[in-house]
Amino acid sequence: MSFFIDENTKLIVQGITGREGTFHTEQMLEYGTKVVAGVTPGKGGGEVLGVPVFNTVMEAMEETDANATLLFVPPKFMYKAAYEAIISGIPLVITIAEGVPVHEMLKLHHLAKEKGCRLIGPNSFGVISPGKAKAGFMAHRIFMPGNVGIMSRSATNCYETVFLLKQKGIGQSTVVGVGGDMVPGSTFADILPFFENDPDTKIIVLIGEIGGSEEELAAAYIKEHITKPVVALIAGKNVPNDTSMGHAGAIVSPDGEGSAEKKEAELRNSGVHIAEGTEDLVEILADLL
Amino acid sequence: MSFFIDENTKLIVQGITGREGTFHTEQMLEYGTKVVAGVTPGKGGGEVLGVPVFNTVMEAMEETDANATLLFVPPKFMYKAAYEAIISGIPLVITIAEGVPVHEMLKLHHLAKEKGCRLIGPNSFGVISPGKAKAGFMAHRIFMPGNVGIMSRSATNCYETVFLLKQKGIGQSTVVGVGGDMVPGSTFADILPFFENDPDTKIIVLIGEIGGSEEELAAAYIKEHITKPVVALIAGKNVPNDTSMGHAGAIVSPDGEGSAEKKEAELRNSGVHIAEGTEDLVEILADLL
Amino acid sequence: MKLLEYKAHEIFEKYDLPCRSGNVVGSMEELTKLRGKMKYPLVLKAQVQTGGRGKAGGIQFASGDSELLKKGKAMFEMKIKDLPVKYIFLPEMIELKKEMYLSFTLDRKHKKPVMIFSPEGGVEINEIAGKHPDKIAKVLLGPLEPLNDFVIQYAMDKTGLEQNYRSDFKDICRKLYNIFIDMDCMLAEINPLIVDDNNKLMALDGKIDIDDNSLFRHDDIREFRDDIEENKLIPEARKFNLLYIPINNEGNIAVISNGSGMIMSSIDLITKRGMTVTCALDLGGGATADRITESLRIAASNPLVDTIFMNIFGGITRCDEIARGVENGIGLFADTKLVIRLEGTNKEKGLEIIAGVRGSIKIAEGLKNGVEILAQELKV
Amino acid sequence: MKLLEYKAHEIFEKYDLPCRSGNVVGSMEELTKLRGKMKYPLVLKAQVQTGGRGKAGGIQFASGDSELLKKGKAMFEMKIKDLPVKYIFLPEMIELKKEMYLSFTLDRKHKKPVMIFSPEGGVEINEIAGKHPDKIAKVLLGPLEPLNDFVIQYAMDKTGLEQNYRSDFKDICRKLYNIFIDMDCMLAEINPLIVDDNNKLMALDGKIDIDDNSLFRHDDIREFRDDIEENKLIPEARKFNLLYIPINNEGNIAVISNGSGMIMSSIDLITKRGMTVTCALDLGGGATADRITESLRIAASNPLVDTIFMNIFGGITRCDEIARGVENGIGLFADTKLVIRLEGTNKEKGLEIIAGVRGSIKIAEGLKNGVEILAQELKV
Repeated sequence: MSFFIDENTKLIVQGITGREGTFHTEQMLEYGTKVVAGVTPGKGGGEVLGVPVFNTVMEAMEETDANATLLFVPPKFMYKAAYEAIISGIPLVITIAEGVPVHEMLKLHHLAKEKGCRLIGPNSFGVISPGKAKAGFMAHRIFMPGNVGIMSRSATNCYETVFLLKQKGIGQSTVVGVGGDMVPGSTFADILPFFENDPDTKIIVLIGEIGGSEEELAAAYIKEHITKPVVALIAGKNVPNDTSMGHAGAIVSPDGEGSAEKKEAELRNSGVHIAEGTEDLVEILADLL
Repeated sequence: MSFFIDENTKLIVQGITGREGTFHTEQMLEYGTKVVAGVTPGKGGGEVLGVPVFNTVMEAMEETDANATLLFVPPKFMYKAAYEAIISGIPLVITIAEGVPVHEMLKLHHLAKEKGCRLIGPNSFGVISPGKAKAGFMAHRIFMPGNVGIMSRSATNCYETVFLLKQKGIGQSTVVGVGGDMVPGSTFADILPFFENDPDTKIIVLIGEIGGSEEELAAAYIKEHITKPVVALIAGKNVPNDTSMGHAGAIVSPDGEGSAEKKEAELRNSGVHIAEGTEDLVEILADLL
Repeated sequence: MKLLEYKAHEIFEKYDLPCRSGNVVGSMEELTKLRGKMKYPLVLKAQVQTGGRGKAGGIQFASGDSELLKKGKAMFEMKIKDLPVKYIFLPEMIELKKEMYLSFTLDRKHKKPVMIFSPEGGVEINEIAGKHPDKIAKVLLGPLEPLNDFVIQYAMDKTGLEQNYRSDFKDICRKLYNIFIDMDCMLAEINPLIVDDNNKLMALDGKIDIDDNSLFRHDDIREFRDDIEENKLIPEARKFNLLYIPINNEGNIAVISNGSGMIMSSIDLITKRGMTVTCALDLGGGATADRITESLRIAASNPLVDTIFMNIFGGITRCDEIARGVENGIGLFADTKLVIRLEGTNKEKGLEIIAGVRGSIKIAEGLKNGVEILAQELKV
Repeated sequence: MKLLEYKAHEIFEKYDLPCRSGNVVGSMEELTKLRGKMKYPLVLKAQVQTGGRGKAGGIQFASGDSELLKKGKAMFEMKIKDLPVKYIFLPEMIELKKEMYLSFTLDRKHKKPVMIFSPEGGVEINEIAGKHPDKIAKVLLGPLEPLNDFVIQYAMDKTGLEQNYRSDFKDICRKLYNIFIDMDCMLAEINPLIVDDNNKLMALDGKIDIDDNSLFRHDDIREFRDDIEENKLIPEARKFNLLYIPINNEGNIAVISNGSGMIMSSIDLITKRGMTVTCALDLGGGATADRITESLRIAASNPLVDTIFMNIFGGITRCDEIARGVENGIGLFADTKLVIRLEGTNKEKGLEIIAGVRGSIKIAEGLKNGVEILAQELKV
């Protein structure tokens, strides 16, 4: 029983009829994820890979008892699709789209909180609990079951870490793509309590990057509430200030707000182990286990 | 330490400059309630009974650390005032106004829940924890400290009960006016857990009436979660169906929904003692104590 | 405030919601003026605030002027469940292919608006729910959100509404919802929502019930309320900020009290003791001498009332003020028995004043005792 | 996307927000045409996407046509922090009684918009906060709520704004907020917000920064972006759905990778090893042969670049596809050294293809090893 998704999760794929949606639905089905419904407005009544397609999330939930949804919806339409999912009362929404307008994400972040919905992403690779289920587009072959819980703003740094872990025979309990956009639906601090309470997780990995203050907020939360060891990597420490990286969220203000130095200092101050890079991260993890 | 208000509560009175607002502020100050601020848009900068008046709830909170607000605002303007209070982030809002449009109350009911605000009323006499503080217009002289917790849709039936209790020397921990309008900010079921967890409360009194389904929802909650004895009175059992009483909420549908029979049956089924009238209620209470 | 059918249609028209239009007449004079101007056949629909008018003869058809006048005259002379027919609505006859049901109302349990749709309509919604449970979509709506398109889509998919009606349906749905919100409705219902000869959707009959507490912002509805109110004691009481509540069409007792809860408690105990309350007056807050006098006068003016039970429990109300109100008004209800229960500041002084008032006044100590005295007085 | 001042003023005018108007010219030809048509004195303001133009001579005054043309010419020939002056904004001089500050921006920590107001303005907000901490109102706004009147009231009360400016201020506040929302702003700032001779409020200078991710719905801003973009590799890369990121004005390494996180990790390790990355290319998802070729070509076309580090970690990416891209493009970057780290499906097949490509290509096993090879190649 993992905390976000597992073998009992009944997943909707919004945008299932699109190229990406169909391809990754097939991947997820292969992995054993219970994809029970697709939603594409205007395509209701059809089927994709044997999965029934509905016009609305409400009908999909009612007909299939779905309890989570994954959005393969372009950034322009993400707001509308996520809004529908949240208002329809589904408890978990995972969004993939990269580059969602920030004002829309401000709204969704708070809407999800107020309606009691767990929103993951956007610009996330999804969530995977290896061996149980995956909801996202991550290359699941590099993941394996184990007791390391990972959450990451970056997909590639996360893959790299998981890949190196595999070479050492270390697996993961749950891996969450927090997403690289400026305003995530769920922050590190929002997700930490789940790892803390998860009996499958022995050690927590936080892969952050420059920009924003999520790592600082996580540090404050860790200090107060987390008893499990935490290892962190902050990417981008050598990127000049005010340089806009591919991740909308990875930008240090001209005044230095969002710098790696501050993040690392605060995490260290909360007892978190700081890694210099992915290979270093894996070394530290192996030592701790 | 009572749960909604006590001697440490710092209260704002919205509408303090009105006739009712000023009169009852004086009464509350006399009773020992810490009324720290008044709010009347356009009257900011002044004073009433030595209490500073502000234009906005935000400024009143910032200047006085107020943590609760009581609205002596006419029903037409109640929505606006309560909306401001909730959005400004105050954790407790008590509203007196009778006959607030029901669509406005639907909004406020959910807004308060989503923003984490405890909304009491409208059409409520307020809240009193005898000997500690009162926030409302109740005639406090008939109340006395004790261990009976009361919540009531009706002010007069509550007064009558408290008056009879006083004759028997029985006091109250906290008395909450749930309010007689159709949509209360907080329902019986919302308030029950506070009484259950309140060390000052030994026994809980629920004074309900015909209409709606709050008593049924309370019965369901009591069955699952309440260990303290509960005594209930349902007023209006001999009022014909579809007759609109003074309380907007006290109306049984033509199809019988909201009838006293159903409410009493469900409460009884949850182990609640049912009283026939206020005098009977007080007899049962005296026996239980 | 339940609107009459013709008033609901007026609102539909204002919102450009397709509906069956028709004239409304309030007198034979107005009806006579329509001679030669109507398209036949048409329907005469008695406008009364009660159900079941069909069985009572409140719906008739006319195929020409003379039939219209004859049936109209009979209808204006008719009473339906004791209510006179003040208005007749005269819509044209319409050929219909299908009857559906659509409404927005309040779900008190969830504190949310609810949209109810069924492509099977024409009868009461409970009946539809019994016969076609799979053909009803009932959706709770967020009071903080607009009517989202996906809600309408869900309702259509769920009930399998035919494709060619969907565009009309969406439009009508949005308009009815706007009425529901803008007009502070407790209920906004179209039943039947019909499909006509040309496959167009149209409201054939509508019910609108408006929240009484919102009438301060709906001037026209407030005027309409006063126009159709049959019980003159209600507006009379309203003038003094009193609430007059008719309880039973029989009985001989009026209850006066300062709060809805106490009125209900009084009725409960009186009824239990085998007596019948015919009406009640709620004084609300601030029971001044003047308002006490007016409430006694109004209660006594109901011809059924021979006994008034006045139950005043005022924490900070001054009992001498109440007593003064009784004293001042005694001439206005001299033939009516009065049982008074008084509680509040200056109680002794109040009782003293009342003791000096001539007339049949009995004093009770508490509610229970008050009901006992009533029973003695009425020899029950 | 930080707009130039004149563009921000255009938006203010569109929203009827009182602001100092003025012509904008993009060439001496346009400036010359204004001869005889201007009211003097006026200001020449160089339009560049950077701060500190005042010190760099980017703000000048002219009292007549000849001075305007002379100073305009000098300004068009000027570079401010390496940026050419493509436009000059020519507002009239204004007498002002008072300078204030107003902005709406994002608070990333709370994920809410924030309104910042101070009746002391004219300098940077941090400076105001230092000097007059009691004269700043900073209010977090609910993203799900409109700009409520009580928020504006609070800001005015809190900072003690004079009564006679309040009506203007409320209006400007609402308009600036509408711009902030409608235009998807990261920042909408008026500084200084001035009081003029007639006690009217007016935006003297404004900054607007628009969310890049929202440009799909702001056609005019997208065009403006392309117009003022100086680095031609950025729009060139955009054509192939690649993201070109200038990192340093010096250095000789280009990093190509398929994700922002991996690019940052690469830069981190390369920098730590004492080398300098001058630019990076983010391939995003779907690294096909064609896009690999284009990315190599674009990176090599930066004259500073002599070495490319390509770090591809694709869980399901096919390495033979990547290798094909390298093979096809080799002619386009023959003089540039290439270090490749490849991970993914068909890795062996990919390495085989690359082994067959002529040119200075080194293969790395993992990121750390890749950085080591880079250091060897560059003899660091």
